[in-house]
Amino acid sequence: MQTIEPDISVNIGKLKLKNPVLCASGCFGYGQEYAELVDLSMLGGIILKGITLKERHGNPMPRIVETSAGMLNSVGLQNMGLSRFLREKLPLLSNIPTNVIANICGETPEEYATIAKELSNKDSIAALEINISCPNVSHGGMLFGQDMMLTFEVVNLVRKQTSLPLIVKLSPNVTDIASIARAAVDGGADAVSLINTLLGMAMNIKTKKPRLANITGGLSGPAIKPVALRMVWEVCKAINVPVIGQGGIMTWEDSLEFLLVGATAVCIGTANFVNPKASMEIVQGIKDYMKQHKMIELKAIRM
Amino acid sequence: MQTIEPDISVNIGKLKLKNPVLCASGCFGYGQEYAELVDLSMLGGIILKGITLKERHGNPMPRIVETSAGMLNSVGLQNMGLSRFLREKLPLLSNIPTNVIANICGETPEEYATIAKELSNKDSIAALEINISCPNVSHGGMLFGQDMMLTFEVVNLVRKQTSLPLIVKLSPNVTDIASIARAAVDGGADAVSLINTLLGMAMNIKTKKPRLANITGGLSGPAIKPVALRMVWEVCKAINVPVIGQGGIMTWEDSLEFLLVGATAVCIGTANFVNPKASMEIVQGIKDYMKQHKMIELKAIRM
Amino acid sequence: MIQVTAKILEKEEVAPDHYRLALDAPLISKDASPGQFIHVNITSQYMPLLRRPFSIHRITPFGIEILFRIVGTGTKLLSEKRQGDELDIIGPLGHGFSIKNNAFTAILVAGGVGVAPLFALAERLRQFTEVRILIGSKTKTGVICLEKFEALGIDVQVATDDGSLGIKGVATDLLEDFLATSASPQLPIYGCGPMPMLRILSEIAHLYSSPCQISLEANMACGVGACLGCVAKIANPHSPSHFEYKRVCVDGPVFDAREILWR
Amino acid sequence: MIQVTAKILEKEEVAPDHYRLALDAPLISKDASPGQFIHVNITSQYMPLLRRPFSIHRITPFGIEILFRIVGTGTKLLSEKRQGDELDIIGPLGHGFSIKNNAFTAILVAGGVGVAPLFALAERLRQFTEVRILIGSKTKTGVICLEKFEALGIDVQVATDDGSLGIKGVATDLLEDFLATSASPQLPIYGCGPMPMLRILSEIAHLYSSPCQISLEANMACGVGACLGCVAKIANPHSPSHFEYKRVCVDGPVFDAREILWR
Ligand SMILES: Cc1cc2nc3c(=O)[nH]c(=O)nc-3n(C[C@H](O)[C@H](O)[C@H](O)COP(=O)(O)OP(=O)(O)OC[C@H]3O[C@@H](n4cnc5c(N)ncnc54)[C@H](O)[C@@H]3O)c2cc1C
Ligand SMILES: Cc1cc2nc3c(=O)[nH]c(=O)nc-3n(C[C@H](O)[C@H](O)[C@H](O)COP(=O)(O)OP(=O)(O)OC[C@H]3O[C@@H](n4cnc5c(N)ncnc54)[C@H](O)[C@@H]3O)c2cc1C
Ligand SMILES: Cc1cc2nc3c(=O)[nH]c(=O)nc-3n(C[C@H](O)[C@H](O)[C@H](O)COP(=O)(O)O)c2cc1C
Ligand SMILES: Cc1cc2nc3c(=O)[nH]c(=O)nc-3n(C[C@H](O)[C@H](O)[C@H](O)COP(=O)(O)O)c2cc1C
Ligand code: FES
Ligand code: FES
Repeated sequence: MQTIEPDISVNIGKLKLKNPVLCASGCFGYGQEYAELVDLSMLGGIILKGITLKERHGNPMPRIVETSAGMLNSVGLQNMGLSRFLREKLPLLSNIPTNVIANICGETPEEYATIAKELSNKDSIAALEINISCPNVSHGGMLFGQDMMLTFEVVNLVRKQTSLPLIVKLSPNVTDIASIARAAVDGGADAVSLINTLLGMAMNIKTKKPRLANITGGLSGPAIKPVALRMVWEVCKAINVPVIGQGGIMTWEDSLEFLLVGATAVCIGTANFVNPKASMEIVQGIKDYMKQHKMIELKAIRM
Repeated sequence: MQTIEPDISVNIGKLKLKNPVLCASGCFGYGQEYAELVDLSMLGGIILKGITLKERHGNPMPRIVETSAGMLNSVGLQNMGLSRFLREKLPLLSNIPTNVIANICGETPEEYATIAKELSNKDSIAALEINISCPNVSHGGMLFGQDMMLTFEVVNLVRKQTSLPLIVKLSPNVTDIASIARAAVDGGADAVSLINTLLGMAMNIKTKKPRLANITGGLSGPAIKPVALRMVWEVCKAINVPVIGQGGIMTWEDSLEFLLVGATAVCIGTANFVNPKASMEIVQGIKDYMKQHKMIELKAIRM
Repeated sequence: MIQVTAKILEKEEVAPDHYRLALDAPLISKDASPGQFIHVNITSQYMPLLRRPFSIHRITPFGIEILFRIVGTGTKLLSEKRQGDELDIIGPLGHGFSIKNNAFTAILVAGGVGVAPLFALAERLRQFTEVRILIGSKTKTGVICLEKFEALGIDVQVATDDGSLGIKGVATDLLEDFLATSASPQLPIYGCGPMPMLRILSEIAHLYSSPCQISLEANMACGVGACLGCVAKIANPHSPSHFEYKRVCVDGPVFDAREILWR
Repeated sequence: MIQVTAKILEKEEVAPDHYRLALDAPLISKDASPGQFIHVNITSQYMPLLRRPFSIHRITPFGIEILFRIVGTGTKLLSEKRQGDELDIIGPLGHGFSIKNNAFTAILVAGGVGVAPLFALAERLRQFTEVRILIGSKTKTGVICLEKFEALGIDVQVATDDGSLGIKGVATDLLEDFLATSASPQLPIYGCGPMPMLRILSEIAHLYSSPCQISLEANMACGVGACLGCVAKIANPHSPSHFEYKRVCVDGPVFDAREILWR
């Protein structure tokens, strides 16, 4: 019997991905870092490390600490800032044989809008992901993504600056993620992605000091998968735009759990560190699963 | 050299615990279940399984599923209800050679108050812990503990019914745990305890169904420790009443992390399932640590 | 019920993916009875986090034996332990088989690794009654302990899904055949195996009015009745809803088949 | 840089809690240079979750060797691997020692298991220059590879905190003595060891105007420059703040000692 090659392409707004597997922001650098280990052309896309308007040194060391089946990071958005990005990194992106999505972060809605505008007419950038887990300096450090109004405001302002597909990356550190997702969609999001890291902390009992120089950091990895999956499920029920699921996905089986509850695509973050081949193996795993179950379209996976 | 036996007693309101180690609600039954394996007299206290006004069958099976370094449960507060508790369990509690704290849960503030009142003049009950991670039936299923006003309201009503030390057990599924803790203190809490479980979910990719019959459940165990510790730290900074820390404590080293960030006592939950001796080992571990560092009072541990 | 560190005295691969471990645990064996189980801590690494329950397969003066099949991470790791390694175990746990000394032939019905507790039961029952065991399995390699039962002088019948050993069919087919042709009524039945098999078993027992005890499985956390994670739906005429959830770990794992509500 | 599954060809306990593993990885060794490292996946159980970095201790045509000390869960699990087991490794990674062919004696300074990368370096350097190594350790049992360096014809001096071997003191004491009495100026120094030692080493090198390269450690996640988790504070006159955070895994682990901002 002949097996038909399943079609696993998906659409995120007007962006078509050849498969639903993306590498997550902050976990895959600017793509080149992994180019010797990963066949980038096999991926649905990659999401770049977060870009801010001004250069950021990031936090002091230590920035990383392991926890049970997870890790905390407090990189502090270290990046070269928008203008150096445009000069030094953008030219290299055209060599990347898959969709490149920029991830942006600002201290004010206007900063987001400025970055979005600048990145919007660049051939090598296929979509924008806006990270709303950033403190709003004018609101006493509350994250944009912890408030419906702030979320709406920043998304709405960015929306006016760009015709690129707009993905809003939600913070999980909230009481009701579905209402934040709705605010993002109302603001003009073409898709939402979640979850970003859970805020966590670890202490060193020998030194009596926090293990991270920044005291708190973001928890990622298998430990958070149950929380991520629950939130993705809640958001999929609440909105009608594509949802990109992430949080602790290590294997194709994990990714299937997210697709089952309604995610259109998945992001691979921490797994890259553990096994750089993870994203490729997940693409292959999804294909094999579909062949085995004689599915020809990805949405046949849903529960 | 003679070593002085350190004093590790702590006060939770007017309740004095001989040491800061409690067994957590829902993880230690009514004490008897573990009596053959654990020397209950070694513990600071035990917190009983949650009691509701009416009997509850709880959720269908499966109720438990393992996740990476954690577990999800959806017991659904199965319990015999207040009146059977008073008849069948209360008489047995006087044999328990440590402080017994009752954990109560209601569907309305009035239910909490009724249970609190009934339990308040019973010799064998040393304190009340009110679990506000329960859906408020008259508010569309939002948890009491997800809203400052509801938290204040229920704590305040219970406070009027009891002179027992009142511990309010906070839900971590919120944007700002410190503000909920403040509301609990304003309502009259003598102490707060946190964290209850994080809401999570897991899918079975073979059956395409959720692994828990109830779809979602509460995540506990080592996986959640970083989130728990961060929240305990935030709450300790925000309020001036004792904080009882919990979430993923498996060893005395874990418990020390919570004491370091300001917790007055700790609760041992999931660890009991893995190692019933965990709570005793933690008491011993804290004592040994203090002796080794020549500390005579528990508060010397703080960072 | 005690928590002890028990040395692995013997390890045997009894069939592909099936292992038997003999554990040095005299303090557990002295109180153990057939149908009870032990709760085993497999690793201190939190992966898997929880203990794993295993039926007591044999009770000896020196300790107990367990027999298990590899189905996931925990059983895989357990199969990698070696003779001389130590295991942190709790036991004996649970409510085992009620053994009444009556003259009737006892019929044991096992599905796959469900033979595990039935061996300890058979060793006990044969002291005063005739025992027969009906073993069902997918295929011949999954039929375990056959010779061991025969060595006890117990009559063994086998059914396999593919007919590679014994009749082609399932263990409950053997039971129906036997009961249909048996002269003596109401033979006591003891069963252990997958839920669908146990359900059919209960129906057959009901049909022939045979007393039937079955050992259930459930995901467990504490194993001692504290967490309420492992319940089964049990008939309770006194409850307004006519049922209650009982704990498999302490109220079971062995239940009277008539009590169980299958939906 | 490649990801391969490498068989453990040899395993040796070189001292209490110190192990050497020889790995079958010709594709890594052919590109490897002293000071680089490999990133090792220790378990597939997510505990510990992340890979562990280990310096390349020896480069042979067949593969590479690592030398490590047990300090926690990961290194403990690694020490339990056996000859013939396979490890998922990535390498060679990082920016190693810059080796300039000059006539001066090279001075290697090792603290504890810091000897690990210095052995590969010594093997390379001795092809064209005289090499001396100064090894510091808490106590005699922590002084490792002594005979191996001597077998290469390398002059070894030892300092221990407790004086149980060599002088009582630290490796940088040996360095100061040597530089103070040495006729030749600006001898190139290569160091690896704990941060406080490296800091003193840098100061001494600065005092004697010796070029000094040191290998830093940092908690790592990716090991390939993608996560920005492993940075060191490096002087950058072009930056308004006069510093930048550089990645230990790709911009290092070997840095010019003058570049490092120690606070
Ligand atoms: C009272 C009792 C006695 C038992 N006695 C035995 C015995 O004597 N021999 C034996 O081989 N097994 C026995 N089991 C089952 C055994 O406990 C499970 O096979 C084991 O826990 C699986 O662990 P794992 O980590 O290998 O699998 P997991 O990775 O946890 O799961 C792998 C697969 O097995 C299924 N599974 C997990 N736990 C159970 C369970 N408790 N029951 C049924 N399916 C499960 C899962 O749904 C999953 O599909 C008993 C179970 C109970 C409750
Ligand atoms: C580039 C590089 C090369 C290295 N080469 C070697 C080598 O050749 N031989 C060798 O024995 N070790 C080497 N290390 C250190 C080694 O990676 C750590 O010892 C190891 O990761 C510890 O893992 P663990 O799980 O055993 O300890 P953990 O349980 O993670 O930690 C145990 C203790 O060790 C400390 N620790 C953890 N990681 C590091 C680290 N990277 N540096 C310093 N302290 C740490 C922790 O703070 C903790 O106190 C190197 C590190 C780097 C960055
Ligand atoms: C080291 C690190 C850096 C990250 N940096 C960013 C970032 O710059 N922007 C962003 O939106 N998310 C960032 N994230 C979050 C991830 O993209 C991802 O959402 C999260 O880690 C959960 O997925 P995981 O468990 O698969 O890693 C970062 C995560 C890690 C671990
Ligand atoms: C099976 C189970 C049942 C629980 N039941 C209750 C309960 O009835 N009332 C309550 O306040 N908390 C309950 N909890 C929450 C625990 O008391 C504890 O707060 C939580 O599990 C986090 O701690 P841990 O990670 O140490 O288990 C339950 C937890 C588990 C795992
Ligand atoms: S496993 Fe906890 S009650 Fe049965
Ligand atoms: S470890 Fe990721 S950048 Fe160095």
